[in-house]
Amino acid sequence: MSVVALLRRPALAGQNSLMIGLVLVSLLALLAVFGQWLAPHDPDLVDLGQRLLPPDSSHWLGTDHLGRDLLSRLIVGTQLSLGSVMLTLALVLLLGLLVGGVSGFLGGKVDLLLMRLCDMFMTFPTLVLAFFFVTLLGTGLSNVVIAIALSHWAWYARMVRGMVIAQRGREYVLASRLAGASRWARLRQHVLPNIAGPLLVLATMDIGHMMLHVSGLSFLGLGVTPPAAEWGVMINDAKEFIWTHPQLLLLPGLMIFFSVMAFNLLGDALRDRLDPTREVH
Amino acid sequence: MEHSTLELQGLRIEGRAGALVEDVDLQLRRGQVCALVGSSGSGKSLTCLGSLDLLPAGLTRTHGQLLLDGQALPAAQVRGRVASLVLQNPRSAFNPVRNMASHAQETLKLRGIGGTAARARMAQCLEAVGLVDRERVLQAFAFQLSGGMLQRMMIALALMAQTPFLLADEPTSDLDALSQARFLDLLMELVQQHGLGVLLVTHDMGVVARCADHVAVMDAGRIVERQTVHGLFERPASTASRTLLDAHQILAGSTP
Amino acid sequence: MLRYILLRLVLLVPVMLGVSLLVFVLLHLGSTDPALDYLRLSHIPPTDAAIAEVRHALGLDRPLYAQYLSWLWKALQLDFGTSYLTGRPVFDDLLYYLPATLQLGGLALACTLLLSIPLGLVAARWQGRWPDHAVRAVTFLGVSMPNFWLAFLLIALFSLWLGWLPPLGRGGAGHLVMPVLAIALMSMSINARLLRASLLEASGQRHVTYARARGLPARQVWGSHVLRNAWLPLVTATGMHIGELIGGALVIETIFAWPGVGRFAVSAVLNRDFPVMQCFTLLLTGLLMVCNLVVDVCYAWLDPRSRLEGVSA
Amino acid sequence: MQQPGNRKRALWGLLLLAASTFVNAEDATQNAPTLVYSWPVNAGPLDPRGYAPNQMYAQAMVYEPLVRYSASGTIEPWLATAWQVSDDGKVYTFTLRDGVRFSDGTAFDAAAAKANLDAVLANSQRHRWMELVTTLDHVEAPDRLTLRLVLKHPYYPTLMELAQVRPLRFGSPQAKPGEPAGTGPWMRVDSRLGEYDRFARNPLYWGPTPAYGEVLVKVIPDPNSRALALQTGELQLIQGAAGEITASTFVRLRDQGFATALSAPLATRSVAMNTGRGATRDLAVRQAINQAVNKQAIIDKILYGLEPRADTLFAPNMPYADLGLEPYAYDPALAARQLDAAGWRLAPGNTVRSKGGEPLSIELVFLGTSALQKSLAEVLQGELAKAGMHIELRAVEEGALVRRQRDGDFGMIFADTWGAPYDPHSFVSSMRYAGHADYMAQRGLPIKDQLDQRIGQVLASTDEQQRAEHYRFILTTLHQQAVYLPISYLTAISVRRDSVAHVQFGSTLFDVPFETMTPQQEH
Repeated sequence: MSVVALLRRPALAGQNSLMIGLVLVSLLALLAVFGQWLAPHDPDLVDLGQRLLPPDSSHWLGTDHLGRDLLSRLIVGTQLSLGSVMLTLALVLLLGLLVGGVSGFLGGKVDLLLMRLCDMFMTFPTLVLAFFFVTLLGTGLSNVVIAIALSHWAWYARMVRGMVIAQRGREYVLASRLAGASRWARLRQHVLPNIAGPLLVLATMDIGHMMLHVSGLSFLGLGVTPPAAEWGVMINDAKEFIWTHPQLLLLPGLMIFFSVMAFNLLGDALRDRLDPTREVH
Repeated sequence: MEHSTLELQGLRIEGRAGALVEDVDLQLRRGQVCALVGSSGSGKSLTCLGSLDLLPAGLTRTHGQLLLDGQALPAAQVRGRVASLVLQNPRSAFNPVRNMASHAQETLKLRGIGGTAARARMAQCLEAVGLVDRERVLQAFAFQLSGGMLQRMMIALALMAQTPFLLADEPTSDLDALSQARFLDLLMELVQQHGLGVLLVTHDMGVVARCADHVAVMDAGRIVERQTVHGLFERPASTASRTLLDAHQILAGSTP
Repeated sequence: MLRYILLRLVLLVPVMLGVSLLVFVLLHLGSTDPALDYLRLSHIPPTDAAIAEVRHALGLDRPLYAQYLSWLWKALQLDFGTSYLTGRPVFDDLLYYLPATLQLGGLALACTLLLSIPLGLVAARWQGRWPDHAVRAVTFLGVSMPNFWLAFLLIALFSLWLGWLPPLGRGGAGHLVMPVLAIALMSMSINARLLRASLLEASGQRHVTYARARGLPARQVWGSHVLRNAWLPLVTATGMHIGELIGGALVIETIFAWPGVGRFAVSAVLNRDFPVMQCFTLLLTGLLMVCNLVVDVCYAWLDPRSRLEGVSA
Repeated sequence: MQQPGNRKRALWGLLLLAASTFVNAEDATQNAPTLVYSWPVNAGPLDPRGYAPNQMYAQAMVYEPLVRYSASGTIEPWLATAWQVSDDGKVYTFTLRDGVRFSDGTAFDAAAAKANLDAVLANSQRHRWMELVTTLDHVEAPDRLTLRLVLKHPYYPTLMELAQVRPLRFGSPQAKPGEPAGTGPWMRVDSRLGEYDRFARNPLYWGPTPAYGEVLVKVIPDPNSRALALQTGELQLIQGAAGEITASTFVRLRDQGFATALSAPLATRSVAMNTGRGATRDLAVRQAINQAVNKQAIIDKILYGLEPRADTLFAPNMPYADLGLEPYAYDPALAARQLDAAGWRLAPGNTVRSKGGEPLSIELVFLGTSALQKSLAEVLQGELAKAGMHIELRAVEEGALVRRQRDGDFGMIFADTWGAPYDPHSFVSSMRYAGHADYMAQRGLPIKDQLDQRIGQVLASTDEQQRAEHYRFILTTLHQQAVYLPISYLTAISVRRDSVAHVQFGSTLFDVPFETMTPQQEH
């Protein structure tokens, strides 16, 4: 399939969703990297006099239950929230692809054992796993990342395995086997691009899912060590003010919403660019 | 031999980056093989699929008309009733989760044939294309049959549909030499005995030399030359045909 | 196929054994001592003497391997010991609480599928147009909204403001609506997106083009060719959602005062009730492995390749 | 058997049953109405001497003490109508109330009382945390209504410890297992694990008959849900000091017009500082901390003014605690001067003071699962940062908090006092033993041994005046050494619908006097 056809081929998700996705992701990346300097106030400055203020001239989004500027905490929070989720996603995708790929591709005994390993990890609810880690290593975001990753990678492994089996029947894989390509090369060249689609969707949707896990675990006090700002912890702290000051919970929730949207739009557009099965002979 | 000609007039296919195929006319006659040749990317496959309006999302057929003996027909009525299709890599053309029998029943049901008549028809068609081990093939799934057998299964489906015309999109490029030869013998036999009108899309001039009656050469979305097969091999007019023939001479050197 | 199922069921035992050992080690490696939690809940000051007495009463002063072996020996006879906190037999309490969670989890799974499949279909069918964007917005909202927030919104709307539904507790059908919705939203959103992606991928396959080439009507092409292939990733995803729904139940049961095993496990985790945690993770492992087996069997039944190619999943 | 006609109906019934499992019908046909209250967990087996999982509020409803601890802090007669203490303070003789019976009909007399106390002595390993159990030598029942307690040595808090919810209360010796019977106004009639406990009036109760026929205690773990349940009428009363609802929710309900009440101070919310480790070894640092924190801002903003500011370890209304100690006023400038004087200089350019290379950095340990402690910790960090002190926050869950309190693994740690009726005597007595935050916090004090000795003397002193003198020395020393940063005095909160009247607070943190409450029309 000539390169020309690849480029000219229509972006099924539409050109603009790729643009929006790219713009949002780069905005988030900007916030993550330059957060400290962009924040109008010191995110950790406690000032009980300024507690729970509605948005006004100096605090554009108002202040939280300890008088800290919400806008600054959201901006600085990007680094920890997105950073931890990206780390978790990377860990999860790596493990998932590795175990799922090998298990789906080799089949037989290896597949059986690896899948049982998956079952073991899938059964541990994130909460229980996180609690074990905390008692072993203490609190802090790194342990939460490990805990979430350990209980999520099994998802990806099973997904990848299912798709690898589905792809294995595809003719070009067999054709390349005839051509003597090593198994690993075959796995990398032919099978992986084709499972990019659903995997990208799962990964981008999981961004919101995992961030909320951080929030869920912070009610155990496991999240980031205070007073650092992180969206999940902010949501958990705002739990108490749901009725009186809903914006404390709404704003971090919106940030997660935009992150999921950004990466999902990007994921969709990438999938359509990458997806060879839609090529025209 | 009620229907004799299937014409395609003024086919034009546009993608987001402009026209990919422009005002292509083709004429198929029963009992004859018309070859459509060109380098890869010249739009020959697009023309084949576009004529039956089977383009993937994002590509649109802006112009183009199908005429059966001069009478205009919408593509939807041509598909499966007037013309059948044979695709390049047969394995991915069959639904991986349904066996051959279900594909056949589907096609026959469209023609209103069911029950024992359908089974008899299936047996007859599979015999015709040389798939002797009938029961095994019908129960088998795509990943359990070889490329050659699947290709012939496609022909069998075309026979079951009793379509007078057949569009073959590079049917032999993925087959080994032996199954390629056997496939072309079968094709020629159907053309001579059943008067099948075939459009054969290929870049292999050897296949053209062996089967085609007349040839249309495409380059960059346009038909640049129309000749009988002998005319083309002796006096190639356009540069595209000359390059195709030179490449062929080096490889095989066969002439019609 | 039967041989394969039996093999999987036999494999259940070593995995559960592995899990029980892993949990035991992780629990006892942990820095704090269940005796402390017992004393805390009993409002007794944790003096050395008091701790020693409680550790002896709970059998924690025996060497680790002895504790594990005695637990294992009794576990084989379905006697999972008594809870450190309540002194009640662990297995009976877990079985008492389990139906409430299974009811919640089961309905949440049904709700997830019932909502996500139509949404996924609509999004794929009118891809790029407004229904697709609407579904996409709903699913993004679903993924970025914490379940406890959704729970409180639902309570505020349906019981506080409208008064239609009871705010908490277990009872009639009215008690089920809000908790099930609160648990199912996250999984439903992910499932809808997954279905849309696999539908789009399936509809782009070459065999769909060939089916249309054979003149099959659009409804039949969509039904027997596109959908049949799109189900596969969904079946795998359902297996995953089961684990996730039970996780979601942990939080929702606390909010809706639902007497389920989730809440029981959370309090056990917080108060280091080792026997309950040990038995709960074992029970959960068994439950999820059986679910995964059912999912794999469905997968093999739906996809002949994994069945016939001798690929024992 | 089944007529064909209604087989379909039976099937339909089954379907409905399957869909809604079972409906726990609320049997409100009782003539006297039911009071609906809530508690995070079930009441437990209600063993008179049992600890976890027995819940104290339930034990206080069913079992009664010899003498009761009144709200004003005095001891009033209850199951014992009168008592005499021997001159040497070692023999307590009680005259028991006549005609009292357990709810299972057996009479309450000296023999039954002796059986209960002997059971406590028999299991003294578990009950020895209560000082009286280790000092009680034996119990005599000379006649039907006379009970004599003989101690090994004088122990002045004997009556207060007899008043506590457990273990020194009385259950029927003939009670069948699983059917607890006490002399109290209530008895438990029904319980569903994880859902509710139902208490009905004890028909044989010797005292005034409660106005309510039943008390239904629903199991509701989440504070937010509990508030919602009150708003929607699923509950009629929220009362207690165990964080039933958050301070902000209490204020919101009060503003919405619900009848609310705050109790007198019951315990002290405080932070213990480790005098044996890190920068808090230095008295100047501890005093500076007491002066650098704006407690009033915390009270007004975080605690919504529900808990009065605490300047001393025990609230003045606690026995022997009204000493007029001079509080550490909020004066950050003074704190800064004191730190400079003590050598904790703030080098130009950086924000944390240091002395001889050691930065003024203290680890504050708090309970991660408590939103209130998290807020308090973050405020303390902010306030002390202004005074040049770096506070490292460490969130832990409950088990780890207790372990760190035991091991002294903290710079500063949240450690509330135990509250009435344990304060001050049981709390002060526990300061002598390893295994408490207080022992660990005070360990670094040069006069710690002298303190422990004085605590021993105060418990053994029989003379009121001498006892007051010992307490004055102990509390004044702890105050001057600034071992604690007291923040506020814990109070119990009460929020009720209009359908409940005459709501009073219990005399301890743990009991709720349902028997004094009366139903009224909800207008």
